[in-house]
Amino acid sequence: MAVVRIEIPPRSPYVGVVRLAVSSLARSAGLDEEKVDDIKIAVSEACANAVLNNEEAGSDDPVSITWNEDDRSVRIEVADRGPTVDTSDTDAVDTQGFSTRAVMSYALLKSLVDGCEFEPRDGGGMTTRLLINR
Amino acid sequence: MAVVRIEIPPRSPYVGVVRLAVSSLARSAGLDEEKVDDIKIAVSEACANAVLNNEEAGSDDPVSITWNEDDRSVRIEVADRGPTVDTSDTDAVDTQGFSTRAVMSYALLKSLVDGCEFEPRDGGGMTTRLLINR
Amino acid sequence: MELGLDVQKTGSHAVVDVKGEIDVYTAPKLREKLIELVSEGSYDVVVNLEGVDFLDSTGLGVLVGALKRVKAHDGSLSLVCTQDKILKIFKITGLTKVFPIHETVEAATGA
Amino acid sequence: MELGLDVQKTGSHAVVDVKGEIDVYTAPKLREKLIELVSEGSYDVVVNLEGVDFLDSTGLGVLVGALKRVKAHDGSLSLVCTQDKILKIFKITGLTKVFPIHETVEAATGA
Ligand SMILES: Nc1ncnc2c1ncn2[C@@H]1O[C@H](COP(=O)(O)OP(=O)(O)O)[C@@H](O)[C@H]1O
Ligand SMILES: Nc1ncnc2c1ncn2[C@@H]1O[C@H](COP(=O)(O)OP(=O)(O)O)[C@@H](O)[C@H]1O
Repeated sequence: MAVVRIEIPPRSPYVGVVRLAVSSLARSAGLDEEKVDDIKIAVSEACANAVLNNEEAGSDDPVSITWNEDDRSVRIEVADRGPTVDTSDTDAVDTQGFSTRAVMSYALLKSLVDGCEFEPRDGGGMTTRLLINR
Repeated sequence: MAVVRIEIPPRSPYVGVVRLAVSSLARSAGLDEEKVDDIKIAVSEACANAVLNNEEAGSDDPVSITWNEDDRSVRIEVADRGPTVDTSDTDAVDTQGFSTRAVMSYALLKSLVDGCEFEPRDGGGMTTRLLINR
Repeated sequence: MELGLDVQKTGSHAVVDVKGEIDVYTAPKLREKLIELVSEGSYDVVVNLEGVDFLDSTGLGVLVGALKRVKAHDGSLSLVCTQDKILKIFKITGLTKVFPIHETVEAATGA
Repeated sequence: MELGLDVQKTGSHAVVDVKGEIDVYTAPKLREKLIELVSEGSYDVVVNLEGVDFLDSTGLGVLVGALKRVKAHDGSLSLVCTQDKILKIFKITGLTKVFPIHETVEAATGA
């Protein structure tokens, strides 16, 4: 089972590097272009959430992205050391009735991949787990 | 000082992912296209050497690539857990007088970056250290 | 990663041509540009997404923010987009009901 | 990562058009193709590198290996390359003295 790991500072300029690396891994894994695009967005969402939370909290610990593939699926984990986030409020709207960015992010994650879970980490931070069936 | 780390299986299909990620980091760091190309080759050489040695030895431990940048320079380390390699024989030729791949690799590394060192690692394996001045 | 932002004033509309990837790093640049336009008095804004090859929630957040700003001045924000992979993002998040989405800049400006 | 390998026989020459990146992963595919040509009796080979945007020592090793094979049959291996970044690799490794490097396929085949 092939494992690739990427660690970036929890800052926005590095999310593009992850997106590029992950799309190359997805193409090498033989996924079609639509799935590659879905994965790019899902990973970018998970990284953006981590980066925004870490920037807000002033945390400098790296965000780690782990790519795991086997014959049946690809599993991607995005783990940070920022604050513990309440991910239960998934349809928050602002005073004018628009969805917040966080809610749109959640909608995209849930829709674009076959599985998406959020979990607080031992020692602080969050893990986002993405599952993509082949 | 920004640090990005990438870990890949010591196998050839993953070297392209590293090259892509590193060229994106190099461009984001503001290096010009010629330096970006030089870095792509140097990192590919270091990874190819590591992958070839690890495949030959049947080692499965990951190769880790570390990107470090500051105002004056970029430093890239490629570290593996394969065999310890004798890097002193830098002008080996074959029976017909052609340079071996290893020698050409060494020539490229020495010429394309501002510093290149090979070092055996504690616990086994080699580290290639690349220095690029801005 | 560079985000291309090219503004053209056509009649009463300001048209922003966006080129590149709109993500957590580049979205703030788009936000700044849209805030600048509104503060200059451009309340009818068209954002042309035909040159955009990536868009995520951070970009959507910026577009929703700009919509609120132009609405506060009785203005409008419409989009130009024909790319399936970008339209998909607007569909999933329900924003196809929020933004008028046109196939060409001409259709968006009513020219 | 795909390596494009397109072979055309022109007169006595076999011309291999290579497209993509030649690295530790793709170089074995180029090696196979060149071995196949020689085993089919093509001893005058032209490798067109104009569509190659990356080349490292693994690719050079394959070209040197192919040169040895064609020489064993009194053949020739020449290259087509005008890209500075690729020529640089041949210069650094001293291979500009080993391979005839031409600007066009026509010049390489003597057509
Ligand atoms: N660090 C994280 N790890 C995992 N999931 C997260 C993380 N941060 C946010 N999320 C998820 O993504 C959404 C984004 O939250 P957040 O970044 O706090 O939004 P906002 O832009 O409104 O501040 C949350 O609703 C949650 O679903
Ligand atoms: N794992 C490594 N770490 C650092 N440098 C290496 C490593 N392997 C090889 N090198 C360097 O690159 C060259 C390539 O060696 P090697 O892969 O053994 O060549 P060959 O293709 O002939 O088997 C060596 O001469 C040395 O300079």
